[in-house]
Amino acid sequence: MAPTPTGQLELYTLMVRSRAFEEAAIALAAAGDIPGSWLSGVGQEGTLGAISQLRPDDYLTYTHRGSYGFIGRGSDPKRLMAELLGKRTGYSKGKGGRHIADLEHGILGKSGTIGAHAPLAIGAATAVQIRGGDQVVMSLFGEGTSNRGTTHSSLVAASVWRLPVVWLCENNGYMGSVPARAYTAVTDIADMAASYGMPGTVVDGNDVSAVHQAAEDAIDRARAGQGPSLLELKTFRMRAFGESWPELRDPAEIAAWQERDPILLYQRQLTASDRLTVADVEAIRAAAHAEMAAAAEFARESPFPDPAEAFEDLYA
Amino acid sequence: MAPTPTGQLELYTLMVRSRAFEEAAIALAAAGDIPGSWLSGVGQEGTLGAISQLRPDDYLTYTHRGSYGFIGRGSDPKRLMAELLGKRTGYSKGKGGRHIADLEHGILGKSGTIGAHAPLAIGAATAVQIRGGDQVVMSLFGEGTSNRGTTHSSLVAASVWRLPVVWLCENNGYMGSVPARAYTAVTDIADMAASYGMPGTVVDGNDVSAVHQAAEDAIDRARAGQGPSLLELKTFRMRAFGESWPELRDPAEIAAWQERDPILLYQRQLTASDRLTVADVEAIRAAAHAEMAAAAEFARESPFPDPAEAFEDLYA
Amino acid sequence: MRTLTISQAMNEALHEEMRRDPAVYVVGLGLYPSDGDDATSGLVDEFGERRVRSAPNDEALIAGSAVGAALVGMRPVAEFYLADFAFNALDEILSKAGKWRYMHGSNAGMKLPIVFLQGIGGYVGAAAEHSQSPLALYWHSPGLKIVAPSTSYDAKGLLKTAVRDDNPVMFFIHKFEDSGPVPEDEYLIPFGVAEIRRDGADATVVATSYMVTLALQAAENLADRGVDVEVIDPRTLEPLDIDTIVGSVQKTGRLVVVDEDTERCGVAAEIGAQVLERDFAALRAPVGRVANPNLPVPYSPPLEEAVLPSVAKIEAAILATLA
Amino acid sequence: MRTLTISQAMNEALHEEMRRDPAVYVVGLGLYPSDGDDATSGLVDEFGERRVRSAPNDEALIAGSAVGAALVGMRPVAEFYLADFAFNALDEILSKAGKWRYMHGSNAGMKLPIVFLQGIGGYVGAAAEHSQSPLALYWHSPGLKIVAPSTSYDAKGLLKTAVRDDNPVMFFIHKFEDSGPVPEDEYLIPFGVAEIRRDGADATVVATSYMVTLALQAAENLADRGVDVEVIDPRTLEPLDIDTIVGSVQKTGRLVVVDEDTERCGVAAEIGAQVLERDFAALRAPVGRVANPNLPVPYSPPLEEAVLPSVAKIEAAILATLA
Ligand SMILES: Cc1ncc(C[n+]2csc(CCOP(=O)(O)OP(=O)(O)O)c2C)c(N)n1
Ligand SMILES: Cc1ncc(C[n+]2csc(CCOP(=O)(O)OP(=O)(O)O)c2C)c(N)n1
Ligand SMILES: [Mg+2]
Ligand SMILES: [Mg+2]
Repeated sequence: MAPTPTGQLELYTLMVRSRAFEEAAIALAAAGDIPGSWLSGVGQEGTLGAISQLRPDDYLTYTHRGSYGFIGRGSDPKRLMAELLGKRTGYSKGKGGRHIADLEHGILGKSGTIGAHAPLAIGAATAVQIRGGDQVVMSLFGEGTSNRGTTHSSLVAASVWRLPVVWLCENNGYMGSVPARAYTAVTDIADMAASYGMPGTVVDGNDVSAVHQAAEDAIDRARAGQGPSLLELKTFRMRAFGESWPELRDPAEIAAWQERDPILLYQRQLTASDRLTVADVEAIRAAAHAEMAAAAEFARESPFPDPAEAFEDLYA
Repeated sequence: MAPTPTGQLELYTLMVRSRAFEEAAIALAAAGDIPGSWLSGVGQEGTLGAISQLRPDDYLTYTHRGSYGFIGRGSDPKRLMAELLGKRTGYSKGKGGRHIADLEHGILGKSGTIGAHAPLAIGAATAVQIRGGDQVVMSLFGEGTSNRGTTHSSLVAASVWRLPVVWLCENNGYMGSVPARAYTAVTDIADMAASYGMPGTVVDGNDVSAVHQAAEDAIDRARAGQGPSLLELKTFRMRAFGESWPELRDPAEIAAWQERDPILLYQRQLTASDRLTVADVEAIRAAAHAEMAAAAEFARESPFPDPAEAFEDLYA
Repeated sequence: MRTLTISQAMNEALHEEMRRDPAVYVVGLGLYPSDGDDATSGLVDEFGERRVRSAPNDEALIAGSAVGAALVGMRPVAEFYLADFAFNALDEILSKAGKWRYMHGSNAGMKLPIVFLQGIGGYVGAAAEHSQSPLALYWHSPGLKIVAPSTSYDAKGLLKTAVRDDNPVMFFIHKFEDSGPVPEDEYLIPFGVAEIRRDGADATVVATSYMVTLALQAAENLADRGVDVEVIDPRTLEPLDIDTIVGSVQKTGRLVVVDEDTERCGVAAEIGAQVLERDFAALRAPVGRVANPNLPVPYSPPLEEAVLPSVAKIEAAILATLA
Repeated sequence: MRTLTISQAMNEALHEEMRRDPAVYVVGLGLYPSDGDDATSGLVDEFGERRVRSAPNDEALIAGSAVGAALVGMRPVAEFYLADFAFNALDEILSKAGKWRYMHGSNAGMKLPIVFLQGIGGYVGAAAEHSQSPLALYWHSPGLKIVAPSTSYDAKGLLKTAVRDDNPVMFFIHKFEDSGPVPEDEYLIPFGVAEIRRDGADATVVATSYMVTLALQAAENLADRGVDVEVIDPRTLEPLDIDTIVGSVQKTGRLVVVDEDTERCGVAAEIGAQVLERDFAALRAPVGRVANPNLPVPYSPPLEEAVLPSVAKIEAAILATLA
């Protein structure tokens, strides 16, 4: 089912806000304000069609890339940005950098090793099942990460234990600058679902309405106790692997995907159906940029942690 | 293609010799002569239909279970048995116990952790490919081990690198005493092949002729540079998980499989087609038992290593 | 008082804790149906397959799932059978369980109450990949508590504490399991409190797990020869009761540490360093390290004996500190 | 003489060794196309995709495949980018590479000529899971050689030796890479030979990799204050040139070990223990351990500085041994 008109505006706004966050983070990285680095998610905001449908008490496991998971769940951009700058006001009090958890919004943390999130998702789903709840766990991974052993064993466990997991593979066609054909055995990661006896669906990841539709089915299924599904979102990352990495992909390929920018596509859909006016677009964008500028400002002005704080937080 | 008449007799003889080795090892274990333990392969000798077709210069990676891989490749039963008894004359000079390598026969070693053989097979196949040879790597794993992440990533690598590997899953329906439905997402492990874009075939693992046929195709394919295949041999282990473990499976199920003993089935096929007489059967069995009794005797009479030898063999 | 094996004592602890707290569950291999009289036997009958979860065979999955469940409020007990197998889960244990709370700034009060149960030890002809005792590997890494009981009494009381601890706990049980008295009444044993297993004036021996049994035997043998050995069992390495150890060394002037793990960068080197940092003058001889001389554990009995600590080697090391 | 970065020096070593021996090949992540000026840049252009193999992203696969290839006569160089990621391959590295030869009794002359290349180190805001320096983890485990060069010259000569060694070698390169002179002519540097980076009479500092740079700076600073520090770079921990270290300590009576890894069961504890075992009388003060105080590496610069070794901390530790 398509989102309600309000829902459509909200989804569009989330996408624009995520993009604005990315742009602010990219600018901070370029200015040398981020001690580590930022792995941008620009171009992959179509995934919000899935994430935005989670209930507040659902869980999300997130990858190394982008901010839309956090924005989509309602995390505070100020605290996100402060963390990137290593400030005490950040989600990890400056200890994690881009490795951020927001447990209040059910985001379990960001791993430094790819593929480590999948078993975490199994654990959260196990908890739901033991407690007899109807929460859903959404778990993101890249097509490169589909090769990790943990992805495999977690998909097995989700299936044999019939866990409420929605697996979301964001296939952006590259691992670093290596094209997917060099490391994936199948063209469609969704085909892997056959190994696990779960439904596998290929979705145009840049068409947020299509993502919304496919995710709705998978979420319903999981919530109803009918087990896991695998959705593959075909998408593209518009920035280099990370902000401090060179871009080595073909500029023509990048330009072609520019035409399929998920925000642009949705904007066209919504303006065509009169859900959105040019003025709306402008207002939403302006508000988002103001919000993220304020977040950057907050981050910049926040204090660094005191060295003594390094000795806190190891044990509960 | 079925083996030649001589080939059939040879294959049958290998099966009987493997079984005789197992029985001798089981007796030694019962007598307390084996310091560690023995994980018997009785009932799974049908796999010899595949192993026996390897060329002397091919490679095999082996699991934790049974002796037929070694017997099938031409390893020396005396040295195998001596190793089980921790004797200096063993394949590992008493250092490994049931963890045995026989590099002269292309057997790369036995791992203490299940699933670790699959990447080894990738490495051996990589070597073949780099050298431009036409050797084949056969790699065994149990259906329980199909869940290990290393199995997955190795099957991916075999596929994307188009390596000459024949994957052989011996599906004996149990991991310890846990039935497969508790840990495998699919009924047929061969279905996993879809995830890797390689052929996957289910074979009656106790019908050695069927195994022979299916393996021949897979070996030919690998040798011709057409890439890996996955064969699933449905079989059953007739002994408990290990000789020092209790048997917790249903006796009725065990009894039913007794009727499908791979040696018995092949014997019936061969006697029906007059390849084998009752006298042959007796002679082959007697020779095998004499051979393995001599191996056990050799092992028992061999000296233990000197304590000082513990300090050798770490570095080359 | 009744006598229980360490496994039986642990089994009782798990039953009690699972009854007490519905957030406690067990996940691992070979739990269902139980293969014998071990720490997890019978749990599935009482608590069902959801809370006693036999997993697909991938240790990274088991460990990582425990972390995920702990993050949302559960108290998993992850069972690996042997510590050797947990090597497949070291990213999950070292970098997820051990560091997740810290690296996320203890976000929203993040807790990681996980018990990682593992078998350790040699002496049974299990060879290189089924005989390891990797205590130092985990002690070296931040964020993990380390428990290695030597008696049934301690195993029960420490396991109950481990289940209630809000941090990841590596809980090591030796294959060579002792039996001992265990009271019927509930009790817990706090982490970080060493037990002096034998008083002595001439030399201090520190040992955990099965090494305590060997050390006590060595002490008895030396007593016959007029050497009076104190044997200290720290019970937990993290936290470590270094005060008790230093106090003893200040009395005896001699220290021998027995550790089944490989010697290099091991438990003995660390305890020796800490003692010297606390009181450089206390030691009158170098620390005796009785440990595996940096070899994989071999299979054959005479080789295994050559590599692993023994009563004779402990005696020799004690005498060397007195020479 | 021309000046090269450590990566450039290693790159040259790999080119030379791959030309010399067709059994040498490279497997890892992000090798093709190269992402920049690193140790593996350009190799694929000269040697092709079969010998410069960009792998599916699974470190256990990469490490295990290197073991398999080595068993059949190849000489793999397995590249992990960061040591942190290799935690996913610890069963393969510790229990296959490290123990396979021993546990199989060196069957048929089994050799395991593998180089495991890994980046280590902090100081760049990379946080807990991208900043580790797990030298002690590997040194603790049997069967692995450990190399951690501090200069471009050493990096090239040691890498060539590593490729030709018939055993698994853990080769660690710090993120903070130095440049230095590298001769055009071929040379190799043997394992187990320490380099005295600075002569001194008052205290001995042992350091590897980037810690050597910090230690030399500390020594210079203290020289201004009349303290004469000797700085020893063992270059390889396994094998360790303990003779040179003991000789120096016998002269100075003081020892400080600098190690970026966590302190507990670390390199400093081990070197301290070995020195005391060799000559209990040589030390006039406890061994100074400058290491990570058992914390994950935090992200924010002031926190990272609080946790990792620094010039100031090394100076303080040296002065403490002289107090
Ligand atoms: C275990 C591990 N290996 C390698 C890396 C380095 N790394 C970070 S992101 C990445 C690429 C992952 O590709 P993919 O899953 O397709 O995600 P994408 O970057 O395309 O979003 C790699 C190799 C890592 N972080 N962890
Ligand atoms: C990594 C690892 N985990 C657990 C074990 C213990 N273990 C040995 S064999 C085995 C069962 C494997 O099942 P399967 O692959 O079906 O082989 P089968 O025993 O049925 O022949 C297990 C769990 C191990 N050896 N290694
Ligand atoms: Mg990708
Ligand atoms: Mg099985």
